Amino acid sequence: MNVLDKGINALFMDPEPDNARQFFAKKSRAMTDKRMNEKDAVERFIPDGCYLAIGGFGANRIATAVIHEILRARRKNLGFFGHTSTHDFQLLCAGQCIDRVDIAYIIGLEARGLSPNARRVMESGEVQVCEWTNYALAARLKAAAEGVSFAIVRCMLGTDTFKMSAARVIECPFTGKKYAAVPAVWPDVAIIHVHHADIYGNCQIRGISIADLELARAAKHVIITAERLIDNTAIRMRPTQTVIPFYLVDAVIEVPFGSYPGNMPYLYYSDEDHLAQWLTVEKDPQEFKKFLDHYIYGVSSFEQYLERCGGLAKLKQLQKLETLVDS
Amino acid sequence: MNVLDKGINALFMDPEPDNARQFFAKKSRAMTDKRMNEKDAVERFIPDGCYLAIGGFGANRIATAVIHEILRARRKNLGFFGHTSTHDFQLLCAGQCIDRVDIAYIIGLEARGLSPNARRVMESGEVQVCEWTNYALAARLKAAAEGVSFAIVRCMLGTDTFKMSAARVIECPFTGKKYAAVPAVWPDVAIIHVHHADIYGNCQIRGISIADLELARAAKHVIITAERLIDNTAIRMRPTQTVIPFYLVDAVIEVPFGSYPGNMPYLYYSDEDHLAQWLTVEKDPQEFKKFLDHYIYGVSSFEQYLERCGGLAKLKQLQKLETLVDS
Amino acid sequence: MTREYNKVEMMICASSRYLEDGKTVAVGTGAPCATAMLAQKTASPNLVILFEAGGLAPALPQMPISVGDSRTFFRGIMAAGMVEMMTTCCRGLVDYAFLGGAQIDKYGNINSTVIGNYKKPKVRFPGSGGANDFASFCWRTLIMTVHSKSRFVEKVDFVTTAGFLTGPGAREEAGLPLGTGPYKIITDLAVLGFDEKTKTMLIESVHPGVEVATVKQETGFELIVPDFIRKTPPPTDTELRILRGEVDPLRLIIGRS
Amino acid sequence: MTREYNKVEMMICASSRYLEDGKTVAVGTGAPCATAMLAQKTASPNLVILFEAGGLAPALPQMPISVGDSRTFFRGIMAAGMVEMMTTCCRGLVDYAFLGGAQIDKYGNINSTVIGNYKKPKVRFPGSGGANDFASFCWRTLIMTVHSKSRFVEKVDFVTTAGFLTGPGAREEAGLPLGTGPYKIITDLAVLGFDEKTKTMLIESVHPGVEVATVKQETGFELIVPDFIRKTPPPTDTELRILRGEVDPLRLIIGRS
Repeated sequence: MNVLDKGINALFMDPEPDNARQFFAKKSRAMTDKRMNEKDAVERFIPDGCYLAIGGFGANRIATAVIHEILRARRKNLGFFGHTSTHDFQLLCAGQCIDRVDIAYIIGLEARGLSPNARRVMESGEVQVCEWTNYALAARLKAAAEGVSFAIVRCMLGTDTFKMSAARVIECPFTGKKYAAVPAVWPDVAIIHVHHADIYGNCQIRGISIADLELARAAKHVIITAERLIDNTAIRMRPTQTVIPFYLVDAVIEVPFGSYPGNMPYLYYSDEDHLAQWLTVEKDPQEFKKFLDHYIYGVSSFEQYLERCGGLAKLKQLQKLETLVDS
Repeated sequence: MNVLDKGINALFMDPEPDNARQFFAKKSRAMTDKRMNEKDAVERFIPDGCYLAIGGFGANRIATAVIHEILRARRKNLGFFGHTSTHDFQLLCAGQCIDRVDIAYIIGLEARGLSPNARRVMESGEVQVCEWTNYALAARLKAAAEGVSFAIVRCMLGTDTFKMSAARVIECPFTGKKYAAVPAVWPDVAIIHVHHADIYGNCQIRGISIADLELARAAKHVIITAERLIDNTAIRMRPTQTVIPFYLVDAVIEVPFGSYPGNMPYLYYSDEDHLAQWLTVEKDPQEFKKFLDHYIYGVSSFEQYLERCGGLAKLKQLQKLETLVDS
Repeated sequence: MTREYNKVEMMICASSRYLEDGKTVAVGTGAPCATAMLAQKTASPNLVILFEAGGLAPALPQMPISVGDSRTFFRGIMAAGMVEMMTTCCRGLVDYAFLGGAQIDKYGNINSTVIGNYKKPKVRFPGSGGANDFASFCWRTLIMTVHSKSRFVEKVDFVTTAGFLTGPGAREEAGLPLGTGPYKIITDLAVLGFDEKTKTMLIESVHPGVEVATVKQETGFELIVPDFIRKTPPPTDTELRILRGEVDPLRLIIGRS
Repeated sequence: MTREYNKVEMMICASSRYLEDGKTVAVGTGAPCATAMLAQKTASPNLVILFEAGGLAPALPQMPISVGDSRTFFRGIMAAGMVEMMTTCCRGLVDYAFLGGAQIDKYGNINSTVIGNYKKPKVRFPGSGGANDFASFCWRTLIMTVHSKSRFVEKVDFVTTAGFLTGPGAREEAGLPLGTGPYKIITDLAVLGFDEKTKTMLIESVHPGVEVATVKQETGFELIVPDFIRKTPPPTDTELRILRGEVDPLRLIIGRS
């Protein structure tokens, strides 16, 4: 294969599909009860040094409970898949959990501004980086989900984003057209928050799916947090709505309000006050440490975190702010 | 690009994405009322010689009404995208409408047996052929839907199916792994039967989608037949269920029982008697001609065809045979 | 008691025992589908069945006539599409492909495209459909076919679907996923496997009442005949009762014998 | 009557006029989204807005805070995913990309990655997100940014997103889709376009009260100054009323001026 140009950064993960197949050959297809708590899920599926991806879109439909548990378990040297990662990335930076990151969008919280601490971490040089775009990263997951070692995209070409990536320029064997070939990525583990799941891991998502369907298929292990567990019969009555089938899933955790302080479509809007507080408190390392102790390290469960954030009164208020509700 | 091996058959369609983009640049994105009848749709979007693809899976969720109209309009020299085409292919052979076909599965009607007439046509040498597999054809649509000129697959390799295709073997720029590169195909027109559509062409499908989502995105023109038209408000209340957005669609036709004699999930099962009759009558050219005159050429509408097939009584019976119904 | 059963019933029952509980299988139309249903209703209730058109793990109420009809996702886990199903296979998540075929050679290559010359065929068949895909992607391919010299040939007229191609290393060299290939051929006479070294067909077991000589005679190429050849256990009462009563009460498949 | 308006209001109103009715636009967070909302509520009710996370053509009830929040598909036509949105752009179905940026050069290349050396950056920004994708795929890229010498630079520190790269033919040579590229840059001082031949930036119109000399002075590279430079029409009463009353009543965007 003629490679016309290549990005100079190092690839964090093996793009060899036959190695991934070897893993999936052994993964159980049994439809067993996969319920467990966040602690056990992190203990079993997120060891130090593994490569992690988080579903949703920054502060929308994110699996906050498991991320908090990663911090409490003091995980270190994680690799991270950073496609529009906002509050999730901010959390992992707060916990000093990561040492390498594939970047499309980090540090920022979109219209809310930039995270001072995440920025500090990324400017420190402590974290190894590789640049991509949101679509390039989605395409890398898609390639893995399709069981092949690369995908071709028409973005990145001609830019420094390409130069600082690990992509390669190839030509179409039919048209001679140039493409950026992006390598498949099979994350070691993905955490995805969904609306409904049964105890086996069959999942339904309402609204946009972002890159989560590709992610669930690419990841070697999948941890699901769900707003609500539903019966398998309910899944089987609406098979068109199943977007993640059970055999991809390793752990199922019921976490109502699990995307808090992020938005969960049809259920509750993001807590902008809490997210703004993060951006303020991060400016002062002393204050920030206290803040993290109070909200994350000093609590033993996600429920307790929700209590400290304002409990039911706050959650009811966020439900009211969600304009997207059922007809 | 090093091409290690290539299939010897000719490509029927141009895989150049920038040519397809030129077409799509000019395609209207206006949300206008696209209702018309089968006659007008065939007149406007299916000229002699164009390359046609049909949604569904052979005798499941097919757009029979438009196919009949193609026969009545005496369309000739059509190219055809033959991925598990059963009754639809049989119809086009009956009408002598096609002169070239990309093949994955033709002639057969699955467990029902083979079509004597379609077989005669394909053994006659009148039709130019190119071999593929079902996934290879789906991947060709997917590449087009993604706006690129090829996709890579791990099927076809090493076989005569590859030799008699227009695929090419290339190597992965990261792993050296071999792949069959399959060229994108942008059909001139696709006909897809769905459960619900609004007048603008926003569509919902219940149950399996086969390769129709890729097809709707790949085709330059899309004709939708729908069991039922629904209001745009209903689409907007359930945007998660929209699988084909309006800007892909050129024509919307409401055709209740539109997949008859095929199966329509949740609504009616296939008419096995009628399909068996086809296989019998095809053996005798004389009888076959009479049969076609009676059921297709001699009727002026799909309703009239349904009447001749047994009308409401027959349709009620097929509704009863459908085990998959709403809870 | 002597049980009465026909050849198709024998093939289906023998095949179904290879579909272990908790495994995944991609099936084609007809007998393979009936076999998977039988397996589910006997030893393998948690066998996950995939259909190429998008149906996943249905509670099959009746035999589908098409691998894309509504029965293939009746109370299923998921109703998806072809790309979903095929990529699931390509990712290495599907243990078995279960296919039929018109012609087969000693390397397990299957022809379902043409008999005779490709350009001027004596008989044109449907083509690959999803067979080539399944046999390329799934870990082990099971093939059910009637045993005769015209089907078991030295060289198939057209390799629609890859077996071991030209022998050891050929699949890998072609680029097919590592560690895949044909596993068992279940005919109305015998169960055939493959020799680890030569990748050519051998007799594993002969069905009740069948002589090894007959199997050799009905095969158009040299079969490996090991010293020890098992007898295929006949269909059990339970298997036959379920096959006839629940899987194929209309005898659409088993009536073809 | 003299209308009062601030710089952000001027930029948004001027930009919104480029978003024609019946066209498609892919928008980023913040001001671009507010602009598309304003266009919809004024001259372009049938403007189709796409969000990279999957939202399509919503009846935006309020400004989204995130391009992935639930407002982006409130009463939308479709709630899909990122691949769907990006491939729709790549297929050539999306007319406009509408972006912001930290630095821009005369060829319209955008930097949103780092200021300073890449390995030891003075400032690290979020990176491309979907900006590089949109600007690669969509037919015309609109960019809204504040006008200053530190932003309009001879050479951006990092080309995050492709403009015309190094000049005529460079996009095509790199493999980007033919016929695409930056279209207009809307700043708080002027609207800038590109010279057909050199693919470098020129002044198209200056905003009310702005001197051409000021635009040149605030630009860190040589701008093409045509003989005839139009005046950008100021925001109309209707535009301002809708922008302030319906699009951004909380002044999240327009309050930043």
